Amino acid sequence: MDFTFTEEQQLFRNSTRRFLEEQYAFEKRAGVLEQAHGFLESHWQNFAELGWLAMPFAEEYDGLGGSPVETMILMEEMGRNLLTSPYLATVVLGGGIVAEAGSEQQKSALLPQVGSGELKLALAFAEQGGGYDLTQIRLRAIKNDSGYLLDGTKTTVFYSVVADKIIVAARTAGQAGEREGVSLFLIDRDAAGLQSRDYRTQDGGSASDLDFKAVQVPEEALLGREGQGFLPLQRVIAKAAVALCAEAVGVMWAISEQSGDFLRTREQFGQKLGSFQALQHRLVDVYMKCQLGQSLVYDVVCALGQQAGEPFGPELLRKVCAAKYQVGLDARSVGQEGIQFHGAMGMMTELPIGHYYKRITAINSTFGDPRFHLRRYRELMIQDQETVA
Amino acid sequence: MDFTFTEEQQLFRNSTRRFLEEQYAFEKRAGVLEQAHGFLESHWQNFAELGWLAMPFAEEYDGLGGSPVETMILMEEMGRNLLTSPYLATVVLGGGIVAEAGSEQQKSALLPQVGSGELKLALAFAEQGGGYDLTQIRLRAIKNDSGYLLDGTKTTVFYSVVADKIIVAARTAGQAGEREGVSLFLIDRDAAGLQSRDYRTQDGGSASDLDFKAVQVPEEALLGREGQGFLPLQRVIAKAAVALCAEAVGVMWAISEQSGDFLRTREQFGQKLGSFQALQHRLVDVYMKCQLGQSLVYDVVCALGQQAGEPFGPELLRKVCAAKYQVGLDARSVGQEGIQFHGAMGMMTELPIGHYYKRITAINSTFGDPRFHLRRYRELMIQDQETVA
Amino acid sequence: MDMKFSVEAEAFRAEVCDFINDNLPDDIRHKVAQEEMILPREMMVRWHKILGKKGWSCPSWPKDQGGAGWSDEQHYLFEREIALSDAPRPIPYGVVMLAPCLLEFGTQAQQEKFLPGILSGDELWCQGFSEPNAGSDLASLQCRAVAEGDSYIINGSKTWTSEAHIADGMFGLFRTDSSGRKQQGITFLMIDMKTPGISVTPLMTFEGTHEVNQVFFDNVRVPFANRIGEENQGWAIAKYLLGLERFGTAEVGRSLASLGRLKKLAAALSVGEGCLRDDPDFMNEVARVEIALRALEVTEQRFLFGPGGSDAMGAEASMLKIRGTEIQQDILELTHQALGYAGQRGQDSGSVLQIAGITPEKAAMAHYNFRKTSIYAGSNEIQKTIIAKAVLGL
Amino acid sequence: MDMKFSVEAEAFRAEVCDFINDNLPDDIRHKVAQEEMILPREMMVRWHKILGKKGWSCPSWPKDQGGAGWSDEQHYLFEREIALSDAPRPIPYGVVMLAPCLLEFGTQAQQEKFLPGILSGDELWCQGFSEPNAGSDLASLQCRAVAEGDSYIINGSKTWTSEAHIADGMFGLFRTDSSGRKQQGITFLMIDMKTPGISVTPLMTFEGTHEVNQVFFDNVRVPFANRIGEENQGWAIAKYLLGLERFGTAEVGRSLASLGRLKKLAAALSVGEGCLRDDPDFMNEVARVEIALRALEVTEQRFLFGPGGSDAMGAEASMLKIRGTEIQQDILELTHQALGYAGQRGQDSGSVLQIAGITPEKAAMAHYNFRKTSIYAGSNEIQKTIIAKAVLGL
Repeated sequence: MDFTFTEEQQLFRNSTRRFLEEQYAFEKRAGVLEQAHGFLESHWQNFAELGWLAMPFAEEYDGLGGSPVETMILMEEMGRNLLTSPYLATVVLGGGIVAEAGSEQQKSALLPQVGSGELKLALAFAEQGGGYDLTQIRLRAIKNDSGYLLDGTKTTVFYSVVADKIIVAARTAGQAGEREGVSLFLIDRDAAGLQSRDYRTQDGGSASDLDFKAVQVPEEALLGREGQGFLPLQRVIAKAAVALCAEAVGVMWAISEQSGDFLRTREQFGQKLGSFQALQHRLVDVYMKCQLGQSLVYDVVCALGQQAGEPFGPELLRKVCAAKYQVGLDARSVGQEGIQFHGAMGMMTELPIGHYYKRITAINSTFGDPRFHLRRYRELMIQDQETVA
Repeated sequence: MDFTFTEEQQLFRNSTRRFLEEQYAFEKRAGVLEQAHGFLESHWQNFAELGWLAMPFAEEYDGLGGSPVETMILMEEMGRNLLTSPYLATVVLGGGIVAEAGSEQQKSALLPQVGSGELKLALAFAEQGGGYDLTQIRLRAIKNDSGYLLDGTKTTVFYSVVADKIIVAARTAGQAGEREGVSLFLIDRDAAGLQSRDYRTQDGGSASDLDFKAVQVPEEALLGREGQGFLPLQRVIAKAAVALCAEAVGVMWAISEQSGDFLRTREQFGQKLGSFQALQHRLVDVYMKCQLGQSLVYDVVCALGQQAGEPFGPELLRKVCAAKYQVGLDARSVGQEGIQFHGAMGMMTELPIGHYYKRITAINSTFGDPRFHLRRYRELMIQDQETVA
Repeated sequence: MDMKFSVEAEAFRAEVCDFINDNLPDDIRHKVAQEEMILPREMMVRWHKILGKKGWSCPSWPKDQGGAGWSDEQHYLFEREIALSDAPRPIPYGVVMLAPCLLEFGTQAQQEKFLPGILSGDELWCQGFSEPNAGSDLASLQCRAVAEGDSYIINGSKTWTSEAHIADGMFGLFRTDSSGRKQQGITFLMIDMKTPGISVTPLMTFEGTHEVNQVFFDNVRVPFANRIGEENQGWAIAKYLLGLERFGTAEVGRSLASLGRLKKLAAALSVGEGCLRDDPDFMNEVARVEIALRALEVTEQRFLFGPGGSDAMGAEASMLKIRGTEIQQDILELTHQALGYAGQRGQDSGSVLQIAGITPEKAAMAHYNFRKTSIYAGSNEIQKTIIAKAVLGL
Repeated sequence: MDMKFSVEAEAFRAEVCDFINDNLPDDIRHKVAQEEMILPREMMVRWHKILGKKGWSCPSWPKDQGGAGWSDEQHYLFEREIALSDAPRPIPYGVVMLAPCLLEFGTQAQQEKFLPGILSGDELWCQGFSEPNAGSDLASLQCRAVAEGDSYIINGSKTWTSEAHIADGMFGLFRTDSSGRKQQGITFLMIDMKTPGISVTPLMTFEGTHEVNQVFFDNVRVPFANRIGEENQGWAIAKYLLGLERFGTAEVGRSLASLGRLKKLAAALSVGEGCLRDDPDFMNEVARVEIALRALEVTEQRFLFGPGGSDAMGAEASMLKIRGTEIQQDILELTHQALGYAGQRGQDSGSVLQIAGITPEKAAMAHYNFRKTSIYAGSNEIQKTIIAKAVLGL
């Protein structure tokens, strides 16, 4: 049992934090968000140089072979500094699903480009009316002589607007609600018949709704095997959910620390706010939630590392749900407390606190909200007990 | 819209409170609970004289024709003073079901005796394994030449040990889970084949588990019409649930006030406990819960009065669930806070606080706990919306 | 005890309902139904004038000043129906706050000068109370007014001033003496916002709404005639003003309207083969908040119509504010949560998506914007301390 | 980062498991599984002696004094397996509290006189800290010890003294000087409970358990030889003692065992055609507390085995106590709730009903009894204030 980072991990954290604090200090954030897609395109190459983009990929694809611990470190630092970027979309989701589902050839062709920063990806999985259920895929891919013909819609495709290629989860067989018959396709963003409605998101990022009208793709566009896309999709979304939990923990720590600073310095009624016991105890609650959330993220991240390569068993999926539920719930309350601690200042756009809260809200409505994950945890827990009995 | 009590109601509250404060001061309670069934038999006649026992019954049965408001007043005062007695069992449940379901003859024979204190009743409805669902009745009553033959068990029959007669909800047709086929029987407590295992309850009261082994009852034992017992049962349990909510509100106010007294006088670290802001704000939460609980009880009590004689519609049942859910939940947290405010003293049997908490816990596990009532409320709410749509 | 309204009251309610249905413009109703708390000036004034024609724009005023002369029940039912129907809130600062102060403490001349503009809706006011270092602790305010000739010269600033950017006048508290207790030496002044030396800087809330401002005063001259009450006696007026809000702090009607929208949304939102209403975990939350709201509603009615009537209500009113804002926040947050991915759409996403009349990006804005309600008008912490001291004697 | 234990540690864990399985008497296991925190003396001693034969009764002591010489991981795993298996808690006052003080501050003679009885389990101790007016504010204690000849004469009382009715000795804090700061003038003494002038009055908790007592001192003579440390220097020893509890305050193992019972109960409890486990609302609660418990478990492990090891843990430990007691209370309350009507059965109802090994009246007792855990050993409010000051700098 060991909770220390390796020296390399410590160095990675330090370089990440230094870069973010210098380049993404909060004072600069509003300016960055004014860019077309809320993101400084010129920084993508910096991300590559810092090793962020190649970190999770195997060395045979020019990756750095980082473990889930490195992703956790990176996401937590991004959370602390409220970085808005296509990192999750391109590396964790896009690169992740290529690594999970792609053929040797596809991986060799794509992952080095992702790692070097040349290629940006997006993953189109959610559909309007599907809730957070990954089996709710209605977009159809019908096999024909030229490959596949795609028809349907996708919603909230993060950063597809800056992506070169989009991976689409489509149904080649079966019905919405079934795991079988889901296939993954790699398509160009400017494919004929693909219409995109791009918009900015509440947290300053970008997303798109995609409309596939008879989009013809060649057979080679299939990522992995036909009809076998669900398991890789589930794995990638689980990993991405864990990455968001790590980001949320970074956000929570930042709120806790900034609230502490505020309460220690701000005066009201001739006393420091921090001398009021009711606020003291509430900040302690916030602090405890940070610690507990950190623990659940460590728990699932270690389990992810141990299960590398193996199919995700129910025990691991439960840890994902536990983290996404508890961290989501606690981050929400930490965000609300953070605003309240800051009083009217907490509502102002000049302070980070409200922007942290918006990011927490977005995290909670991505890959399943706390309610969704508590239900899934409950179902897995009962299944487990029934299996044992 | 009028929230004032009539002069008679005010007088009734005063006389009730005076009697309880004199005769049931907390210092005397331990002695009373040492009695065989936790109750001073000699006081039953006082209860009759105070008008408690005849209050809810119609004047034609020598009752006082009191409205649900009078029952609320009485139960709230009983809660404040932690009275442990067969009042609920005999008057609200036993007398209540006779009034709801009985024939004219049965009502004329029984209710005056209940009101005068000559007759004590109990209502046997719950069965082990039935949860809080009133349709879960398995005890069978099979018609034969001599009347009915009863076989089965009942659990947690409040104060059946002191009752002269017991009203039993039995199944003359259908299956557990169905509303149809439930019949009510009035039987003597010493009927042949009826075995009783009596025990004291956590809150100082008494209850019994009853075992019916081929208990033969005459046809006249049937209370009301065969197979039509469910609706009266549901109505009486709903009214009794409201009565318990009123009692719980009395308990909550008492805890709130006693906690206030404690915090205002007790010193720690050289200050009054009540000067610590964290405790101040928590006592405010307790106070608000008392007020809100009081409101929900008023809400359902007024609705009960307005719907007298009519079948209970879904709107009224929702108000019952709302009160039993919210008051139960809040009383629980008020009780826990009350203990915590009192520190180690709060754990001592010499103080009322722990005994209030035990009563709250018993109330919450009678006629459905907060979870049960939230579920029922939710179901009724959705039904209502579907009906409108 | 009887929780039904009288036949007369029900007839009045029906009259109010009919009037709103017949007269509330759709564009205004739609904006209010999107939970926009502060409307464009034009809409506020338009609705105010519609009500004015009926004599209902300033109902709580004395009848001879243009008020409606209603009973408590009528006031209650009017505000409730207004809220339930998604009609705009009354114009807060002039009608609800300044006018009663003028009527209580103002001179005849002041009343004659200022009340007609408020009544007609042609003059809007804002409230200059909070300062950068005087929020909850209002008495710490430092913005100075120094007497010179027949006027005060004001220097300093006020902040978090709602609607200062659309107001014609500001009433507020200014420091005229620093020598005694901080509650002393505060003077209540009315200021024409066009006076030279006033500048208004927008303060944007984090979700991107412009409601509040910082107002800077650089040698702003305010005639003595614009002072209400005596110099250094402004604190008493402020306390009177802050005690005015008996009705409506619980915002029960608004919350009922919002909750109704949430329930419709849950029925309309497809999830797989069914809809969100099939999700018992979500509907438990809806049930929970509906019960909480009912408890608050009856509590408000008890406080207003219980023994002693609304006059008996003291610090208890603080609990209506606490629970009212908590419940509003709860409903609007649940609404946003219900929308899932769609709730992430930003303000400029083009409003192409509407579900059961809810525009996701507006639902997000409302969720964020309403976080202010537990902070403004005396934070909920301040309200708890008020109850602890005044009601519980701690 | 790796959350697996080493192969050696796992082997040790297996050894502990096997030992407990082979040696824990059924009657004791059953009593602990009923959530009885304080066992009859005979059971405590019997189990202590069983462990003692293996050299595990006082594992945290130095090896040459009878300790086990384990690593942090071994201590952790031992306590965890003990708890998971429903083996009794270690004898708290002698083994865990007094002995370390004797080893740190006691003389050679004191160690030789008192340690053997603690090690063997033949002498039980109780702790005389709290007084009627000194609970959370321990330094306010007033029970006086006045020097006379070669002894102190003690007058006054101690209260909420756990196990005083079964103890052979009491260690405690007594007031020897009232002139300075209240933390000064406190002396740490060991008292033979058979000394004339001591009387022990049971204090019953509200659910009817006799665990604590009030202990009265009427001219009780305690020889100087029974003083640990110098006169008036007892506060430092008390602080050392209160800082000892690093392991186990979170009670994760016990809560895991209780949670396991709750889950079995939910599966065994019939409700209509199914069982309680079919009720998603109830199972949401179980899931919620299971997740909370896992978060606490990992947090404890991080604090113990993170950078710096357990020595790096300071006021953070307070959070283990807060969350640990909250979660225990939560599980035991849910267990009681699950039982429904059956949970109303009183202590003397004859124990005829058992469901999945749970006796309803014991479940009720446990629910009530464990309300004490958020009060004792420094109430959770005190713990929060410790974190606020020491960790958050408020």
